Amino acid sequence: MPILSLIIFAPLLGALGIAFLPSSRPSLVRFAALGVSLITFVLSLGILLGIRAQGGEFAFSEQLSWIPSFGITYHLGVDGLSGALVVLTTLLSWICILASFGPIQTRVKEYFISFLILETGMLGVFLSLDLFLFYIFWEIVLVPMYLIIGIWGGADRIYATIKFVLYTLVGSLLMLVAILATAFSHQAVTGSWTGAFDLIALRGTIADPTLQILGFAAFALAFAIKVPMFPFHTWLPDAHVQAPTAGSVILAGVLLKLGGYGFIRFAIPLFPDGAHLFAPLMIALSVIAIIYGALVAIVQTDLKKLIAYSSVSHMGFVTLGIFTFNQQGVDGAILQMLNHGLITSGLFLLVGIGYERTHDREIAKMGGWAVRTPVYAALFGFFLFASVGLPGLSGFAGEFLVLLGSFIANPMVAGASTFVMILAAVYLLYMYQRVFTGPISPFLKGLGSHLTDVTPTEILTLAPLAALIVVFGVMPTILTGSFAQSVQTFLRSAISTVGQ
Amino acid sequence: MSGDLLTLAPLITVIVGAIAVLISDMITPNHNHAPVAVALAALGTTAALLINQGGSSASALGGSYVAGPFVAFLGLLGVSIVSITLLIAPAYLGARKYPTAELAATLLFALGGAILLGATTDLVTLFVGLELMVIPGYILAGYAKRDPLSTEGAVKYFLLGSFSSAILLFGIVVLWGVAGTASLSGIATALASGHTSAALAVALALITTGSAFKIAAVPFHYWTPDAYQGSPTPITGYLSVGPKVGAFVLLIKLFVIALAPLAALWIPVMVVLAAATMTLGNLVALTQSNVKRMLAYSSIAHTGYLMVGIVAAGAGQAAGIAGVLFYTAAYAFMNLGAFAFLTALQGRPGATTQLSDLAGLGRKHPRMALLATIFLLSLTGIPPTAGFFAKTYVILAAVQAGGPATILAVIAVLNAAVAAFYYLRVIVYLFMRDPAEPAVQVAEGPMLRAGLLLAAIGTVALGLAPTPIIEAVVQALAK
Amino acid sequence: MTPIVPLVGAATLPGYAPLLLLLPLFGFAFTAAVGRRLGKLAHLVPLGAIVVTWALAMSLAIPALTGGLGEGGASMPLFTWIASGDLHFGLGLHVDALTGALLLVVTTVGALVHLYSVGYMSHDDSYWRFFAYLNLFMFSMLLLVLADNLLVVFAAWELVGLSSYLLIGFWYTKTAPGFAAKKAFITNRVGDVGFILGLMGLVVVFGSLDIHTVLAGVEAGALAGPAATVIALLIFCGAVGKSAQFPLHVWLPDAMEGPTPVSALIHAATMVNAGVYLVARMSPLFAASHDAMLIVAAIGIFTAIFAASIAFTQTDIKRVLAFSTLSQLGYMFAALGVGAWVPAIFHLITHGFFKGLLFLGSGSVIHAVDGEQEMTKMGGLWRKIPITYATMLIGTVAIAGLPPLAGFWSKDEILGEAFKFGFTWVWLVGMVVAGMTAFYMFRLMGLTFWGKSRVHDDSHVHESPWTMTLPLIILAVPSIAIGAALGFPFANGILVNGLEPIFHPASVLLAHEHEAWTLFGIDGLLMLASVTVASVGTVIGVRLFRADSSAFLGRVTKRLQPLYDGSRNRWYFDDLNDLVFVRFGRKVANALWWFDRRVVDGTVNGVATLTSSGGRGLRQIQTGRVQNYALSIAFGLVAIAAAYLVIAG
Amino acid sequence: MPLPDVIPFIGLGWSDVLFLMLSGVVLAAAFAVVFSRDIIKSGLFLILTLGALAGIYVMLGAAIVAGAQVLVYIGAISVLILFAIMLTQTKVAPMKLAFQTQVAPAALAAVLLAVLFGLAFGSTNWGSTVFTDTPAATGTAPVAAALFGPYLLAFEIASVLILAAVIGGLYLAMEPKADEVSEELQ
Amino acid sequence: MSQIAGHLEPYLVLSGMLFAIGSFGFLARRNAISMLMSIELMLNAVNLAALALGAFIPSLAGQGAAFALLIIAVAAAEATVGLAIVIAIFRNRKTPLVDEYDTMRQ
Repeated sequence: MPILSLIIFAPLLGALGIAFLPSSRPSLVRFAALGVSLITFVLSLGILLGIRAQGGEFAFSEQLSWIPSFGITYHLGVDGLSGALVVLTTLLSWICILASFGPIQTRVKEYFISFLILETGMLGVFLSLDLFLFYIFWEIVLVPMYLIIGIWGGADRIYATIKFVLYTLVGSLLMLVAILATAFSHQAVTGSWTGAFDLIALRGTIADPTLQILGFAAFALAFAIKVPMFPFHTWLPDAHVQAPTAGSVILAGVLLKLGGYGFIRFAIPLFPDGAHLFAPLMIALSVIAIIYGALVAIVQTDLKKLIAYSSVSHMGFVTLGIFTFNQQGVDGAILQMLNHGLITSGLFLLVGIGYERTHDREIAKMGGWAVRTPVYAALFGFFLFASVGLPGLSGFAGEFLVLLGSFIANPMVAGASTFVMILAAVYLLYMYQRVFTGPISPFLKGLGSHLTDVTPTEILTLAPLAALIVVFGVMPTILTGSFAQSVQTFLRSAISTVGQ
Repeated sequence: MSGDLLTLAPLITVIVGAIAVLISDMITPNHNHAPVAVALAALGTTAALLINQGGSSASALGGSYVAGPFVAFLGLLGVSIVSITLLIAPAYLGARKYPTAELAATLLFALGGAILLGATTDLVTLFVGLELMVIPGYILAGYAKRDPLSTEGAVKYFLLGSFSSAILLFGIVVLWGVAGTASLSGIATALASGHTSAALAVALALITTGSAFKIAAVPFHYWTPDAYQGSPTPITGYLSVGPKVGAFVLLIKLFVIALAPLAALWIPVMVVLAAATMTLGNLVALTQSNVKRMLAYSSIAHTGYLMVGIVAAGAGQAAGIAGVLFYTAAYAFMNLGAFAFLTALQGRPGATTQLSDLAGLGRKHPRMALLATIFLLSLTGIPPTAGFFAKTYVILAAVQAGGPATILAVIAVLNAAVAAFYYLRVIVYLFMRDPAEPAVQVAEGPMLRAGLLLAAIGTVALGLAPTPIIEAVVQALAK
Repeated sequence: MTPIVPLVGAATLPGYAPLLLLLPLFGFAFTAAVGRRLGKLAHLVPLGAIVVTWALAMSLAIPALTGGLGEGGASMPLFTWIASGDLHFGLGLHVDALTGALLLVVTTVGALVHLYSVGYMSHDDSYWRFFAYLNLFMFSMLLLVLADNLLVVFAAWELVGLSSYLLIGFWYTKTAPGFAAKKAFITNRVGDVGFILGLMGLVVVFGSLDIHTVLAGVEAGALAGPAATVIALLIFCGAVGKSAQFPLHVWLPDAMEGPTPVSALIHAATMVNAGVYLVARMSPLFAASHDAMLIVAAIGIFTAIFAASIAFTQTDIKRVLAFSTLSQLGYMFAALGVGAWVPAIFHLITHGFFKGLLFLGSGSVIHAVDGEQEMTKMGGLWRKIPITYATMLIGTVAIAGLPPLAGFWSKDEILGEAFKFGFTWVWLVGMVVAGMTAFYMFRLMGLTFWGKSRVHDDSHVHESPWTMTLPLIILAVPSIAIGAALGFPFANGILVNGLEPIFHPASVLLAHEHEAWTLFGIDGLLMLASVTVASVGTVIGVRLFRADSSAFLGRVTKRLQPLYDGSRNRWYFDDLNDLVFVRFGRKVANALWWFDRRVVDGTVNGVATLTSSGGRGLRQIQTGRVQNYALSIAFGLVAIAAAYLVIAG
Repeated sequence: MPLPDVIPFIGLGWSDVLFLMLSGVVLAAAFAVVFSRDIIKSGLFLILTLGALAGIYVMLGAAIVAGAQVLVYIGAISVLILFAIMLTQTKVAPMKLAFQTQVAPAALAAVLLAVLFGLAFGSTNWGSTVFTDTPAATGTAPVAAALFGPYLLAFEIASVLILAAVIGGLYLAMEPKADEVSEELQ
Repeated sequence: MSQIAGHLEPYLVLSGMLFAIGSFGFLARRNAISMLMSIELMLNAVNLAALALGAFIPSLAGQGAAFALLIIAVAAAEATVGLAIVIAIFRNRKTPLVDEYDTMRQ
């Protein structure tokens, strides 16, 4: 039974179904979408359990001939790494859909359709083992996101969404050229197109040094823009600020991870030599991103922008860890991806919840919020400290392992990056103090009874995240264990430099 | 002889069909649908005959006409182009009191020219076929004869067109003389020595210029924006794909087959032209506020992408031609679709095609907007649409060819990113702006809907399951 | 998850040991969840949890101190927390004499503060929240002292920081606490950066952070030279932050914005000692680097005199106590720095009790004069609140170091050892500080209790309820007796015998040889000296503040105006920080923000603008005139022909 | 007595003289076509050019083409052109209106082309494949052979082409019917 | 015996000249019909070249004439359409001067 295809296309089928529902009954649409995403979530949990049982590097593999004349196949497979990310995706998807019940009141049907298509795209990226297939899903993700930001976004949404799409497109198109070049070089070497686009067949076979360098450069650009790495990050704050809450959540929670995943799954295993050549640069950029993002976050005046820049800083840890090429670094990077997915999503949800009441995100206008809505303030505090990297919450393990990995690679790098521990505390606590503590601000006072505390639904969206943050904070070994094998494979492919 | 007739059957059917259309119009004048119906019948027959020929290749008239998969592919493509045009045109022309009979007849003649172009094996017939395909274009451009813009476009198109025809013809004649034969393959063998006299060089220059004009490559592109903008929208749709496909067949015949020995000479020039073409097309399209004119410039950009395939083919990559053929098919459907959409917007005489007219269409006419989105995404090259595979195919060929072709490929993808901006901007207007007042009234009607649907199906099918076409293309070249 | 091998030869802890952590944790979770609904009964569960914890802790601490658990103490592995490749960081418990000493202070003072808070916080409407936080703190603190893995210690380190943040900022509707809490957390983070980097260094060297593995490695000499110094100092950074040593001391005085019980528990008796505990725990590591030891001693003794000099002139009763805490912690670090490990821990214990007492006392005073903290608005309170007065007096005498109260024993040992180990400068400064301590403490007593009342309306000044006075009375007992109980007979007391084995490796590394303790020898003299200094300070203090002698004080201050201002303004250190870090840092951040928008994003938008303007430019060549078009065709033809002729040659 | 095949004094063959005269006429008339202010005149000069060319065709042994030239071009096209001139001449275009503003660059382009062709065709060595004597006066037979041999299809299609052109031309040139509203700019 | 008329080059050069003159007329004249005439000149130049080559190159014997006839036919067709278009636009614009047909630009 092609369970992976089922998972990927379940949301799409759901979207098709919803297309036939009457727009006049939004609540019906909402619950249909929620149902679809929940089913997908359950299915994905199913595979997560199945991965261990199935042997081999990739479980539940499916491979069908698709464009035989170029050896392009429909090849899916899941391992610990992609499994974890898939579940993160499906989880955040239903959370986002639930969180959109309130905020999205216009063109409800179109919204949920785009959202489900988006989910299909993201799942496809994580599960594809064929470069061509991967690229297609990679691009598909753009379209619904483009619409979600552009239609349901804020005042300056059009600038933001076009910037987002064009920026991503530039990178990915060059990646397409690299993919084709890779495939052709394979064909030229082996004399047949068979497996020319197949990740598993290609790994460790690309000997041409120029291709190693240029290919990696092209892939890396695409992924660096997605992550985003400094200096390709400026689309992120705009996109986050303009996107609707769920958009920001999925953007921070999953889309950024596509970049990190791309590095681990494709860029480095395919082009180890190129990767090693560029590693110093990538590490330098990561360190810059870590410190720079945090420093810039300090002076942000918009809650979403602040969290956006904190994402730049946090994702810096991901790339830093990946390019240490050692167990700790990579383990940490993956942990960081998942945890950032949980924590930052939570923060964006919370900002959205606040926005629902205040219709404003200007930090300066806030103050003493906790007086009115203690529970909200407490939840915010929880996610905030998770983001600060408090041990016992999930943020810590990832950051520590990345730092440890980089320390093993080069203590100076670790030394520099560790300072973000201070900066993170500075910008987050400074923000929290200005927004939640002290006497209540006139603006919030002015809202009077509109400034209600969180509703049960909203708690329902946050609770799973909070729970996981605690669980993974106390027992990160659950995760590290689940993707240990993937990391091993990655490290092996990362060091195996062909032609030497 | 009967075998010859059978081989020539599609061509004959088309021409007979054209005449039949005129006769039917004489029988039932002022009836807009009869001619279209007759034409569609003729097209159906042609399609059947072409499919029947698709399997094996047969030659007629002492080998001056070779039917086979290649012709079948082109013929069917042409048939679908003409059919879609015929389906969408009446809504527009009817509203403006223009007849459809002449349109149908002219289109059929042009289709005949295209088929001949694909099937011929010698320079002379090639030229005549080209003219048969092009001259109807002048007529069509001026089809709205009471509309100053249409006639202006027609004049520009005609004057420049015949100017370039003369240039091309001069080149052909000199080449014919230098090679001492009219047969394309003969020319290739004659030039195999690779020695180039001055006369040959000049002939090559004349031919390059002439054919570069026909495909609207920079700096020979000027006629396109004006002719496209002036022509009645559905006809613009046809002009932007039909003659272009034909022109690229011309390029394949002349450069890839006949002038292959001189590839070292013309590839550098092609590379420069291609780069200039796609860049200029995209950059200027960025600045257009009239969607019709924007699409005109974008068609120039697409010419550039197609030339990438020609360059790769010249460098000896079969995938180059295959890429060009696939691209033409994809481009035909998506661009016709886009123009069909504009046609629908111009149900009322005088309705313009400014971006602002599209604002908020997504709310008023979601289905129409959705179709438009599909075409635009395909033009942008977003998977899984035809446009994506088309681009990928030519880029793959270029990458294979290596050298300057690869650089061209990179330029092409960067251009695609630029192009994304203006295509997506249309989507912005469709969905992200508030509806324009007064709202555009969208033309309805089964034929229009059928045309749109046909284009959409083509665009999506080539995207979701490109394999059959790719196989067909690859087979078409295996001869 | 591979289980961690317990230390060879170490006994296993009794099965209930984890309860030490679980009870407070449960107390926190329960109260956080439902406390809000329990109203004034919210304290029951947390208080109960802590009392039981105290009992359990005692049942471990006493045998630990008296060698009941054997040399290496007892351990209990729980589970692997973080694992990556062959690196495993496990959570396990370990109890030995050192832990015991800490357990003694932490749980005892903890329990009493809980009890005290029942009264002190009774009027606060988020009563429940306070107790939840307190339990969270107790959990974190116990984890800190019980953990057998440095990474877990670090985790607890951060968690105590969190609870301290929450408790300092408890009254969040006021502005000041928010600032103070943030300041505390961030300042601590500065130290923690060093700490975690040090830990990474240890991982690289030993491939583990299991305390015993690390220490065993150090003892085996696997780490020495500059590496040792660097790692030791990095870890010391953590201690400096948590124990508020110079230059990271700035957060502690502000932390007094928190409710007084918090100040007593966290910022006097327990959390601030964590740094001392850490250095003591890692004694071999520090002993392995002479330079590191020197720096520890220097920073310690400097903080001692620095803080004391500030305490002279402060008028907020809690601030005085805060600075005296800094000063006393300075003593402890000085002791550690000179290698006087046992005295350091000894002072930690005694100080924990009497400083806890003093803070709770001050709380009781503040409670009495409804919220007033300025000593200038007090005075003559001894009649109104006798119990508070008596107990605080005991505390003062104890901290002043007058025999036979607790402070005397520990402080004297520190100074004595410092002298005997040849750190005369430490000893000298220490003596001075001892005098100063006595002086400013009696100044505090004088301004608060003696002389005539300056309370604007002292009609309803009242003694606190029993829940508050009882802890005072209970704490008075150890303040008087614990010194003798643990420290007598000299150099051979329970504590010495208990802790000696733990610090033996470090002492070996330092090559300290212990000659017998001689009452009628050097030790006696040193003792005499310190007692004398303390007494002098006391006498002056009492003399000046017994009766009102403000006129004289005024003259003195006028003569020493700059010094006075400097001390009063904490030697302008906070202003310096504000300038360097806050203002300058903000400038840097703003500059980068500008860079981000103008340069980085500017480039992106610039490319876009360039493209579109290019388009507008090219657009112009479409003139609409057919013959211009034809002309370009003609010239194009010529150009192409030329190109061909050139290429063809 | 037969004429000497080389003219005395100038040493050119009769055919040479004839060729030079004809080509002189062709070029001169062609210049007149493109330069004469009065469009009617240029129309007439066009006819002259075509006539002279017909002569050269005869020299090249293509009498049949010359015939076609006279019939189709001079007989049909030119007349058509003159007819069109009549139709479209509102006023006799004053001379300054005859030429484009871009006449100078146009001249440059034309000269460049002329030079290009001159050099290219002059310099090219056509090798031994070429008759070196006066072209054989080929009759109509080979022409027919070619037209109904390899170029049969082209020939047929040419007729179709003309049919298409006529239909289109009719449509475009026809006066709009009364009921057909003329519409505003697009 | 003839030095000029007996060689291919003079004919080709003549046709080149004629072509150049025609193109000048096309580029320089403002009147649509003049341009049309220029095109006819160019096509005739081509015709000349075709005949010359046909006459002088053995392998093309006889084909030149055929080619030329076809070209004439094509030219006729072009002229027909062209004149019709000119008439049509004259009806709209009331002027044959092409440089006034510049409503559509940029």
